[in-house]
Amino acid sequence: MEIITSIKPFLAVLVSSLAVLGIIACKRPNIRETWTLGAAVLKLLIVASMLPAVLRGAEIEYTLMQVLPGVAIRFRVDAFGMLFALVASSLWIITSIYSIGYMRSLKEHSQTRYFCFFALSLSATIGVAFSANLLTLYLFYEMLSLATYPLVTHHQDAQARSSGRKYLLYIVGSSIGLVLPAMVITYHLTGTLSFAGGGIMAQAASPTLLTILFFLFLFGFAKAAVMPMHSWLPAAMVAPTPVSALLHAVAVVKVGVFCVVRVITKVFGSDCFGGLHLSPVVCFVASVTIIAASFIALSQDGLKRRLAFSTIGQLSYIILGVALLSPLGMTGGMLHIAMHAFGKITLFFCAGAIFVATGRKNISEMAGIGKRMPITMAAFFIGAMSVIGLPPCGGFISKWYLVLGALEADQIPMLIVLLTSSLLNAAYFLPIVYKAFFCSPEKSLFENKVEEAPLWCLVPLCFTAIASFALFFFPQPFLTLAKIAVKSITGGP
Amino acid sequence: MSQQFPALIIIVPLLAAFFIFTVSWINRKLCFPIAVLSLAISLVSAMGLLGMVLSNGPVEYRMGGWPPPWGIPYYVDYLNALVLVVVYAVALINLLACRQSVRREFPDKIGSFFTLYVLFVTGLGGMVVTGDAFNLYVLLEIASLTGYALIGMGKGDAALSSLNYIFMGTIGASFYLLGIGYLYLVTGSLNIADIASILPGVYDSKVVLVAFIFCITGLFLKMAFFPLHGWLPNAYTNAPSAAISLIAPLTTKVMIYVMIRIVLYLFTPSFSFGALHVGSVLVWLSAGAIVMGSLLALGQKSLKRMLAYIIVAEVGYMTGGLWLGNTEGITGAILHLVNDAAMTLCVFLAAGTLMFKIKPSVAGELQLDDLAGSFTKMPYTMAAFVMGALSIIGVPPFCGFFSKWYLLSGAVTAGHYEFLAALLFSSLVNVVLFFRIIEIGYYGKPGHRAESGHSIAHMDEAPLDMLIPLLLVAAGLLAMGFYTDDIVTHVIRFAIPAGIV
Amino acid sequence: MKIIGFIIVLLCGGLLAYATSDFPYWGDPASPASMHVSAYYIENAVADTSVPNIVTAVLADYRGYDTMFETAVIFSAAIACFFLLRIFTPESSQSKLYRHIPTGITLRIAPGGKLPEKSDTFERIDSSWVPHDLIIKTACRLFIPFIQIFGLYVIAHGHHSPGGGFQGGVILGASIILFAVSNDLRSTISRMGEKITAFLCSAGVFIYAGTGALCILLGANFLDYGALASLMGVDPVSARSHGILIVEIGVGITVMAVMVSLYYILSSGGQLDEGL
Amino acid sequence: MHDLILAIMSKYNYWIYIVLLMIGLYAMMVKKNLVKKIIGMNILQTAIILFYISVSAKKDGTLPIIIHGPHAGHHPVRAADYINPLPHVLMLTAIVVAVATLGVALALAIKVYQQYGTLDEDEIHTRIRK
Repeated sequence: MEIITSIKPFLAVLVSSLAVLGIIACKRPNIRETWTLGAAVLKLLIVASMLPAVLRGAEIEYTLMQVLPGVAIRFRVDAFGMLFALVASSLWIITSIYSIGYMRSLKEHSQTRYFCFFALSLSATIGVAFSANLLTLYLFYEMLSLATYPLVTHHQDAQARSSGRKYLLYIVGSSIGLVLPAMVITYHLTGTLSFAGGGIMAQAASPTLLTILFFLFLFGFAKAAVMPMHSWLPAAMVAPTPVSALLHAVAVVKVGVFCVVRVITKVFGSDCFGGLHLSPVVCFVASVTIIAASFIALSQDGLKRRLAFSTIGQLSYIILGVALLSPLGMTGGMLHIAMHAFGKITLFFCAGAIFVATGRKNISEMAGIGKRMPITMAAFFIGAMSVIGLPPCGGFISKWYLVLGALEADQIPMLIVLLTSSLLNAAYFLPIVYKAFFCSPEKSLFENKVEEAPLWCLVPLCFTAIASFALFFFPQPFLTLAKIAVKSITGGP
Repeated sequence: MSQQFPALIIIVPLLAAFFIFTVSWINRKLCFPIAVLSLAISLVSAMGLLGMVLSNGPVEYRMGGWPPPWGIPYYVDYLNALVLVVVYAVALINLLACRQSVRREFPDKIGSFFTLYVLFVTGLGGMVVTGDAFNLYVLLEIASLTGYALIGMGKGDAALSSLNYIFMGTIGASFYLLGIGYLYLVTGSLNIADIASILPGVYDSKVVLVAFIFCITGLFLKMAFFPLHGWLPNAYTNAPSAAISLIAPLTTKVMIYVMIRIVLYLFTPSFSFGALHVGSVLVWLSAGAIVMGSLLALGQKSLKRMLAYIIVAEVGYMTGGLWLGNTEGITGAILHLVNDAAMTLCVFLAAGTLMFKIKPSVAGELQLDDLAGSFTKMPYTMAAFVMGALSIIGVPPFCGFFSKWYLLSGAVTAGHYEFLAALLFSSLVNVVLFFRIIEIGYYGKPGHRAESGHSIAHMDEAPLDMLIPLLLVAAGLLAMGFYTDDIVTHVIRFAIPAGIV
Repeated sequence: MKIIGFIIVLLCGGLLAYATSDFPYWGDPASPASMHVSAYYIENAVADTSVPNIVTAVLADYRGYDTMFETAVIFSAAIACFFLLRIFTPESSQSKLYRHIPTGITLRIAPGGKLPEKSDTFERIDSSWVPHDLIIKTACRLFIPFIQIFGLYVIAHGHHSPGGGFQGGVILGASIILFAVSNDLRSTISRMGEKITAFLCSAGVFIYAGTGALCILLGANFLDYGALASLMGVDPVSARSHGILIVEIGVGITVMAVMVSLYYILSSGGQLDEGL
Repeated sequence: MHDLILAIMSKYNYWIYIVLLMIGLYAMMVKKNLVKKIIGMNILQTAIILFYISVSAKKDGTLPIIIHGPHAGHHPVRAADYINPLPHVLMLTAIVVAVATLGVALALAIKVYQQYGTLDEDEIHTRIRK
C-alpha cells in the first residue's frame, strides 16, 4: 500500500477556512454567497482529485507540524476517510444553495456570521475525515463543536440559549471529560496515537483497562449520539433547518460515528477488539439505541424532532455494522454513512421547505399538504424510502449489506433488531406521506392553489432525492471505497 | 558586546527607571518612550542570551569579576533563559497596551507609574537570572515592593487588599530568608550551585529539612498556593487594570520558576524527591488547589475576581506538575509556566480593554452582566478573549492544550489519578465559566441593563493601540501551540537535571 | 481566628526549635558558617581591595551587586510612597492658621481664603498648633550642621571604621528631618524642595549603577572596579578601594534623599503642606 | 539531664530569636489594628536579623576590621580572630528591606485611614459592606 505525500489533504481542509476571510471581507450578500459556493466547489474538486489515487489503494499523507514526541498534526487520506469527505463536501454545495434560499426567504439576521461558521465547521469535518492520528482527530473534533455552537444558537432567543447550553455541556464536556483521558492513557500505554492498520493496542494492557478505555472513547464521542449521550441532538433542532440538514444529519453526527469507527478499527484493531469480547456488548448498546430511538420517534409530533430521533437510530446502525466485525457488516456500516446522508438530508430539506412555504412545524398540521406542495412531498417520499431501506432507493443496499453481515457473523438477534427497526422506520415515516397525499385538510385553511417553496430551496431538494434514487443503481464510488477500507482493516483478500 | 548580554538585561532597565523618574519632573511625555526603549533592549538581549545558551550551553556571568562562591554570579541555563524571554515579552506587550489606561487613571503620576513598572520587571528579570540565593531574596523584595505599590493605587478597597498582600508577602519572603539562613548555617555558602555541591554531606541533618520546609512554605505563600492564597483575589480585583495585566501573568509564574530552581538545582532531585517523601502529599495538595480554585471561580460575579481564582487553580497545575517527579510532569510544569503567562496576559489584557470601554455597574469591578452584547460592539476584543479562554480550557490548536497534555501524561505515568481527575474537572469548570461569559456577550443586547438602566450605547471597539498588542498575544497563543515541540525538544528537555527518572 | 493563629505560631516555633538541636554551638569558630566563604573574605579582603573594614569590602565589592539592588529597594520605596499618597490638587478643605508676629495672636482663616506667604507680619503655623518655642528652634539650628558633618564623616570613613553609605545617609536624612520637626514642614520644603529630593534620589543610584556600567565600558564585567584603574591612573587594588568610596557616596545620597522624601510624604499625608 | 541544660544554655541566642519570631508572627496574624500588624511585621523581620547576627558570632573574635597602619605587626590574618562579616553584610540589606517595606506599609495604612477613617480591620469590613 504505497504512501503518496502531497499537500492536497491540508488544502482541502484549509480552503473553506480561507473562504471565511472572503466572506467577512465583502459586504454585499451576493458576493458573499459566491465566496461560499466557490469554496464548496473547490473543496469538492480537491477531494475528488484524490479519489483515483485512493481507489488505486494508495494513501495520501501530509505532515503539518510535529507537536508532541511521536505525535504530529498529520493528515492521511484512506478509503474510509475519502468516503466520508466525499459525502460531506458534495452535500455542502447543495446545502449552501439551499441555505441561500432559506435564509433569504426568512430574512434571517447576521447571515455573514452564519456562513462563516458554516464554512469553518465544514473545514473541521474534512479535517476529522483526513486525520492520521487521534490528536489531529481530537483537534478538529473540538473545532467542529465550537464552530457549530453559533450555528445551533443562531436565533439567539431563550430557547436557543438553553439548548445551546445543553449542546455544549454534552459535546465539549464529554470530549474533555472522557476522550482526553482516554487519549492520554492510550499514549501512555502505546507511546503513539497514530492509526495503524491492525490497531495499536495489540498487547498494551490488561483487558479490564482496555474495556474501560473503549467505553471512555465510545461515550466520549457524544456526537455519535449513542443512547445515554444522545439528548443534545433533539435539542439542537432549534437551529435553522439547513444547519440541522447538513450538520445534524450529515456532518456533525457522522463525525461522531466516524471517530467511533476509527477507534474500533484503527486504534483497537478488529482482532484485539474481538479478543476483548466487546463486540456483543457494543452490538447490544447499539441495538438498544436503535430500538429506543425508533420508538421515541414514533411519539414525536414535531417533524424535525422525529427526524432527529430517526437519525440517532440510523447512526447506531453504522456502529452496529462495524461492531459485528464481519467484513460484509463493516462494508454495510460504512456504506450506510453515504446512503443515510443523502436520504436524511432530503427529509430535512423537505421539512425546511414546508416551514418556509407554510410556516408549519408539526406533523399534525401537515394534513393534505401534498396537494399544495407535490414536488416537496414526493421528494420526502423518496427520502423516506431511502432511510427505511426500500429497494428503489440507495438505503436498501447498505441495509442489505448490514443484514448479510449480521448473518455472516451469525448474530441472529442483531438480524431481528435490523428488521424490526426497519419496520419501525416505516411506521413513523409512511403515515406522514399518507396523511400528506390522501387525507383532505379538515380546515380549508389552504386555498387549493399550488404554493411550492422558493426555487432556491426546491432545486437542491429534488437533486438530493434523485441522487439517493440514483445511488441504488450506481453506488459505485462509495461501495468500492467501503470495500477497500474493509480490506485494509481486516487484511482480507 | 554579546558577552555582556546578561548584564544588559538588568542594567538597562535599572538605569532607565532612574532616568524616567528624573525626566518625569521635567517633561512627562518622555517617560513612556524611555520605558518602551529600555524594555525593548532588554527583550532583544534576552533573546540573544537564549540564542547563546542554545548554541553553546549555559552562560555564567561574574558580577564584579569575583569567582562564584565569593562573588555573585549569573547562571543562565536553558530553564531561565526561556523564562526570561517570556517575562520581558509579556512586560513589553503589556506596556505598549496600557498607555491610554494609565493616562486616564493616574494623569499626574505617569512618571512614577512607569518607574515602578520598569523596576518591577527588573526585579523579576534579576530573580530569574541570578545564581545567588540571597541576591534572589533582594530581587524578590524589589519585585514585591513595586507590586504592592502598583496594586495599592487601584479603586475601591485596593489599599486594604494591598496591605494584606504586604503582610502575607512579607511573611513569605521572611520564611524564604530564614530558609536561606538555615542553609547558610549548615553549608557556609550562599551560591546555589555551591550549596548544591556541599549539601549531600549534610542531607540527614534536621536543619536542612527545616530549611527546605521554610523555603517551600515561603514560596507557596508568595505564589498563592491554595491554602495560602488569601491575598490574591482581593489584590488582583481592585488593582488598576494597567498594573494587574502586568502583575497577574508574571508574579505567580516567576515564583513557581524559583521553586523549580530551588527544588531541582539547590536541593537536587535526589533530596527533594528521594530523601523526602513529601512529593505525593504535595500532588494531592495541588489537586485540591485546582479543584478549590475552579469551584471558587464558579461562584464569582465580577470578571477579574473570577480570573484571579483561575490563576489560583493554574498555580495548582504547575506545582502538581513539578511534584509528580517524572520527566513529563516537570516538562508539563515548565511548559505550562510559559503558556500560562501568555494565556493570563491575553485574558487580563482583554478584561482591561473591556474595563476601559465599558463603565462597570458596580464601582470598580466589571460584573459579568456588563458584558452584554459585547460581541457585536467589541468583536475583536471578545475574539481575543475567546482565544485566551479556549487556550485556558485546553482546546488543541492552542498552547494550553499541550501543556495540559504533558501534565496529564505525567500524572498517568506517576499513577496520580487524583491529579488527572482534578485537571479534567478544572477544564470542565473552565468550559462552564468561559462559555457563561461568551453566552452573556453573545446573547445580551448592548445598551440595556435591567437593574442599573443607564445605557452604555457608546460602547464601541477599543482604541487601536490597545487592540494590536491584544491580538498579537492571541496570535502568539496559537503560534506557541504549533511550536510546542520545538520549545520542548530544544529547550525544556535540557532544563531537567539528570536525577529525574 | 485567635486559636488558628496561635496553633500556626506554635507549629512554626516547634519546627524551629526542632531544628536548633542540630545547630553548631553558639560562637564556635569551627562552625560551617564561618569556615567556607567568610574565611576567604577575612584573609583576602585587604589584599584584594586594600579596605581594612571587611564588611564594607564585602558590602560594596564582593557582593556589590546586592547592595546596588539594596539602593534600588530604597529608591523604589520612595517612589512607591510618592505614587501612593502624593496628591497634587490642593485640598483646601482644612482651615489655615496664621500667627500675627508682633502680638502673637493666632488667626484661623476659613478654607479657601489665603494670606500672602511672604508677609513679615503674619507667619503660617500648622493646624495642630505647636508652641512657639524659641529654645528648640535655636538649639536645633546649632546641632544640625554638626550632625551633618558627622554624617559625612561616617560615609567617608566607611573604609577604616564601622560605617558606610547607608548609616551616613540616614544620619544626613535625620538632620533634615530634625529641622522639619523643629520648624515646620513648609520652611524645610522651601530649603530642600521636592524636586531636589527626587533628583537626588535617582542621582545616587545613578552614580552606583553608572560606575558599574562604566566598568563594562572599560571592558571588565559589571561592577568590577579594577577596570577603573586605567581611568584613575592607580593600580587595580586601590582602584577598587576608590570605586567602593564612590559607590558609598552614591548610596549615602540616595538614602538621605529617600529618608527625607519619605518623611515629607508620610508626615503630610501626601499634600506636603502641614507636617508633624 | 546535665547535657540537656548545657545544650539549651549554649544556644540561648537561638531560643530568644525563635520566641521573638513567634511573637511577630502571632501579632501579624491575630491583631485587628493595622498599625499593630505593621509592628508585628517589624518584630518578625528583626527576629530574623537577630538570627543572622547570632550566627556570625565567634568566641573571642574581634570586629572584622583588620588593624593596619605603621605600628601593626605583619603577622598573617587568621580567620578565627575576627567574627564572621558575611551575615552583617546580609543584615544591612535585610534592615534596608525592612525599612522599605515599613515605609510602603505605613503609606498604605495612611491611605486606608484617609479612605475609611479607622484603622481597625473589623470596622473597615463593616464600612466596606455598607
